[in-house]
Amino acid sequence: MRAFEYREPDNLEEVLSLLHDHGEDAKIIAGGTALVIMLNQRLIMPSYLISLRKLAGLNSVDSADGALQLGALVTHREMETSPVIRDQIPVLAETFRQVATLRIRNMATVGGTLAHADPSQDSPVTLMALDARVGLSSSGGSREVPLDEFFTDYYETVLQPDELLTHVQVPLPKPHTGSIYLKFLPKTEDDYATVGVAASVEIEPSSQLCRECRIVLGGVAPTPLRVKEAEALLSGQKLAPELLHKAASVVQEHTDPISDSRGAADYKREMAGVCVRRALEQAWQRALTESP
Amino acid sequence: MGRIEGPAKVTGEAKYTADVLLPGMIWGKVLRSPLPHAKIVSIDTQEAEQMPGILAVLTAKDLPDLLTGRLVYDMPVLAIDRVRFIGEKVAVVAAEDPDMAEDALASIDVEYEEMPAVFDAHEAMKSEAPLLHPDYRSYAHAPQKFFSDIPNVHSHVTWELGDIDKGFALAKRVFEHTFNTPAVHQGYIEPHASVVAIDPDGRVNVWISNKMPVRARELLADVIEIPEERIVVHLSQIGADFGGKGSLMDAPLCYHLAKRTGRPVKMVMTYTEELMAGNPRHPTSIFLRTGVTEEGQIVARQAKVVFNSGAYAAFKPVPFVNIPGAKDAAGVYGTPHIRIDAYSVYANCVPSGHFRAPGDLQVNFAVESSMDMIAEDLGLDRLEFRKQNFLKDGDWVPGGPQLEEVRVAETLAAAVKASSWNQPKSQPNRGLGLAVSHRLIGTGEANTQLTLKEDGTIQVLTPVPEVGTGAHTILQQIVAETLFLPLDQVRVETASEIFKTDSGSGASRVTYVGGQVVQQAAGELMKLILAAGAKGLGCAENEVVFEGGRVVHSESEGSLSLAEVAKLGGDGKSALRVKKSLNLSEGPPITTFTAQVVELEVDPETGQIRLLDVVTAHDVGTIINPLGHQGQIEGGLLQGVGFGLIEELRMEDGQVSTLNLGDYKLPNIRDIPPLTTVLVEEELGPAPFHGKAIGESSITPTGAAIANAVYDAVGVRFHDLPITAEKVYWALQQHSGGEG
Amino acid sequence: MTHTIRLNVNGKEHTVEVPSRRLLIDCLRYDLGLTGTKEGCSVGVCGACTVLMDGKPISSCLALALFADGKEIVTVEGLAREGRLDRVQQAFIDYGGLQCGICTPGMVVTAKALLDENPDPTVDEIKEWMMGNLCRCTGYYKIIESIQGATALEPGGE
Amino acid sequence: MKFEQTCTIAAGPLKVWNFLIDMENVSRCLPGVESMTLVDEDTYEGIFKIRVGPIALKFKGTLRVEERDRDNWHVGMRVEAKDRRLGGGVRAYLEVDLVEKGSDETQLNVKLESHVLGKIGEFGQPVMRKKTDALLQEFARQVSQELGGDQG
Repeated sequence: MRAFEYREPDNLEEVLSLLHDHGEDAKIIAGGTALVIMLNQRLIMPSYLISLRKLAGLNSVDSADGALQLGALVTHREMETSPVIRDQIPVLAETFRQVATLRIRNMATVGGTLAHADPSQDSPVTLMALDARVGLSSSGGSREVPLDEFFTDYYETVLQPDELLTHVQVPLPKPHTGSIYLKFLPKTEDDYATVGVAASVEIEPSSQLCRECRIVLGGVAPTPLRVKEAEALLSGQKLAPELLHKAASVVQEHTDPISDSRGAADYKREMAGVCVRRALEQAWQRALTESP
Repeated sequence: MGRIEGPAKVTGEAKYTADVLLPGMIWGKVLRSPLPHAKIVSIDTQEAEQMPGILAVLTAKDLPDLLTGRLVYDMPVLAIDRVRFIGEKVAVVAAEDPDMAEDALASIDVEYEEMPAVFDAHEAMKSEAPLLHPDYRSYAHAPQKFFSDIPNVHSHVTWELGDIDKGFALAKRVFEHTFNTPAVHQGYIEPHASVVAIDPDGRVNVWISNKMPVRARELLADVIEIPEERIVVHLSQIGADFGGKGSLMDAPLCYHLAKRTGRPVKMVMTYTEELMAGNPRHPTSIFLRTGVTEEGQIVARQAKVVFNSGAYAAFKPVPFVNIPGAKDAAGVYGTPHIRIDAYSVYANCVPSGHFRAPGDLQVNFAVESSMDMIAEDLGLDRLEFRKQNFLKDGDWVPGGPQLEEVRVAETLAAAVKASSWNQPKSQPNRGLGLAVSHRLIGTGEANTQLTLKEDGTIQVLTPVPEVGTGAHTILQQIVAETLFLPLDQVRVETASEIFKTDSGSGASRVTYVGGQVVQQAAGELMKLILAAGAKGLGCAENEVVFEGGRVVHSESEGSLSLAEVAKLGGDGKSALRVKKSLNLSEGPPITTFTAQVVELEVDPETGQIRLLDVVTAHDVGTIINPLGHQGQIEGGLLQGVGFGLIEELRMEDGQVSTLNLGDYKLPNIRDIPPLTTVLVEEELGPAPFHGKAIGESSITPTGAAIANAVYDAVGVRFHDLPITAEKVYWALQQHSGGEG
Repeated sequence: MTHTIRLNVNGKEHTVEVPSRRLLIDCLRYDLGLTGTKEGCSVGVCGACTVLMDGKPISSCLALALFADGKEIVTVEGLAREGRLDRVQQAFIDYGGLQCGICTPGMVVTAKALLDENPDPTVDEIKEWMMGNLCRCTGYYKIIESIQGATALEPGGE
Repeated sequence: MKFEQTCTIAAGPLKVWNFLIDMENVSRCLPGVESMTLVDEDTYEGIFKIRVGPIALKFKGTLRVEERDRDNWHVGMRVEAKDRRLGGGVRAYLEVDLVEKGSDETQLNVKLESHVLGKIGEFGQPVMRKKTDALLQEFARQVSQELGGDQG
């Protein structure tokens, strides 16, 4: 890789002022699993690398007023194994457990995955389906952005060059809500998803009608893809095969996949439909069996 | 029983080529062509030469005007005037560390003039196709006997039995099928590495991930113009071969950089370089024409097998510079009239090389798929149709001997018995498929030197490096068994210097040829030991026996330990030593059969295939090392599964798009199918102690067995590998007229 | 642009001067001469470069050497103690869990971490934990047998 | 990689033609073009920037007009550019054809065959393909907008 200046501040202020001073010439590194590859392949050649590894305070999972607050430096493995998460938002632990391999999960961080914005990642899909918000800070101040407004294009987000993603807010699911992340792996178990679907369904227990739902897909568009049109179809409806088929075809219309080693665009589009059907069905079942 | 080098490998002490560290060692990195076919107009290295830590920058003009290759010399060390594939080496840099070398590469300026390129072998054979090697016939070692007038065909080999026209005349039905298989990488985890250090006296020391060090020395001598005696190839562990580690790769460049800089030079390919410019299995198309009688007897088989050689034939080791597996295009079926034509064709892609059972997999996929198709068409049971046509004792196989001890029926029966073949079909979208293959044991030359050491141990010197197959453990076992000694009294060590020529490891050769040579040498060494012992005990040779590791004089009960015998030495106190060479050009009349049954399930909504059960049955002789033997079966099988379902070196206009192991997927521990192995043992193998070969058996029929099982499950027939979920999905869409 | 880092490798303290761009794997192999750790794919997929950082398996090809500053690293060279093989190492030999051996350092290091955390793993637990370690020789069957076999052996080393 | 874009422009072919043979206009309509300077009658030198997330590509190279067939409303230009920092480049041939739909309506057909070389080609071909496609769409959109309003 190309030579660079390495900085390792132990406080947020310093990180932000470094970002402020160097902006485009600087890159943030946390777990490094994605960035080091790009550095090594010389696809990016920053003059400054700002490491968060000595930074305290961004690596805890806290439960407060109806939401989980995830520090940007919490690792995937911690997300997978955290008792709080397993207890309060199991689908989140399930999702992180499916990311890559143990070694990667030991290194990769929550903030890193979101900032990297690779559309075939798993966790951003589930986080978006859970209505997560991200906290961004710069020396100028802080702001919160809903995750479904965060991603803008392949590997691109609303993050400004001087901004740092500090934490993620995930509201606890409402009662009678079932959620699932379905990762379609037609080749090998350690592959990126050909299609990933996170579905979250809240039902009206007495009538068993869908009160509200979220449908988000990975790997089929430049960003994680939330399909509100399909969500709208389901609200107020009862689980039925025709309904799921309808939702699936609406989803397919919204996909815009690329052809790669994980499948040609047209195949991914087809699979998006199948996976959405399966995910919704399983989420719905979970909602029915889920005791508040 | 564990392998001898086990402890070194689990502790990290085992040294592979990339682990060689020498004082003052520097690093080489190459600049590769971004174009599939182009003239090199100019190369500007000035800026690179000025950069910090850069010690040398070389292009073709700095090197002797020579070509190299495993047999035919058709590949330049650095591109001369012209590049023929994306990834061809154009310039090389030596620097204090690899990062500095990389820094310099980007600032080398190469001006190219693009030329028309051809990527598909069949396109390359057309008259209008651009010629990659107009001077092919003038290349050193180009086999005249196999020249062809077809454009870009550098080798055309024909195998014939009987009279093909007569055969088709006898046929009631004639079937034609075409199949295709892609390029696949060997997938060894150790990328190619080379290190060269030149001694003050000019002796050239070479470390190289190459399974044929003696041959490597010979080839290197030619291309760097240094006599063989001045080159020492130091053997290191090899991080797996699977056929792909037989070339010089970057060793000549390391030499030239070492010569230029006066420093030891190391070059290690990145895995991206491996996938872009290694030597993958040949993309192959197989055309079969089969003549069958009314009774379902196969009387004629014509095959046209086209191998895409890529830009150079340099990675093919066999004399006809083609792919041996093509000769199995009649499969395991006694066919009186056969004509097989194999064409190896230049095209502007990564050069292809050998990969475990080269050609066998491709051809077996075609043959065994067609057997099912023909059986169905004739309304015959696919199992019975096979049985009816199986090879029998006394049958000839193309390019092979007249067979003895044919045990194909027993082998298939064993596989079927261990599977759920005869049970009623369990569920929809589930299916069973089977395939059968055979492999003749490889021939070649093997060498060894056995010495009785003063500590009473036997030193076995071999020029064959351990590529992971357990070869050294096998040699140790054979010598110990022959001399009635405990294993720990036999030490296997590697040395290439003392041997002039050797075929090294490959073609399932080691146990057969290598085993025989050490066994014979051990026998002769025993004679010397007894003679020396008798002399020491003051009696005649016929009065001594070898008992409990000692030379014993039967009458006087007087005896000598091996250590004592060693100290006495032979005539003139010379050490007791036997150096032996064995060169087998003719294979034995015994082949080895493999039969596999695959049960799988297809998800009709996604096309995804799940392997439910795999049975692999093997026709084996005496098994010398059960643990190693089973390891060969299991490893080969999973490679076969990869070939059938997953693996493909994807290329677009000659550009490989699967350029790291994140995109070129290898099966992992969660992808393995439930496996049952059946060994059909009989002590009649041609190798020492009636052993047979196993290394290239289990990989071969898997692809066909999977294809046949998919057909059985969902009624769609695949002519191309791999059978990915995507292909199955679309096939099902068409099949069911779209309502998925 | 060099930095001085202090790291503990296999129980031994090291102070190394490294350029900021040095990868941990290169630091271990070339600065410290610990070539037991292998480099395969260089993108964190194959697992040949696996080492333990503070007890957790990581890809040393994806970590800057600077990441190891103040950390405890265990490499394959650190598993055996006083010439006595760790049970995982012994089992890989006894059960044929290795052939060419290039993936073996990463395999045994990863398996060691598994048994440290879960002394009696099921086959599925073994598969999930070991998925990131590729082996092209064995087909993995004997690797699973080796790890199961290891659980029956005395915890070695310590 | 091959790409095709078609759009209809509310202007006669001659007007579109005159617009397109002026590279000033072409470079203005092509997003990412940083500079385009005339070297000789048919050759231009320019700098062209494109971003894929964190990866910024800066191509320096030439555009040569190789076909200018007024009778058949056909222009063909060859682009050769390098990114020396990353080590790689692009080679492309861009063909523009006009089809008269009416006195002031013209169909614009844009064909591109491009090869992404070296480092850049090794990384994410699929994403590059997508980006290039979007680029071409934008080009067609800009052209039709500048010439009498966007008609998609």
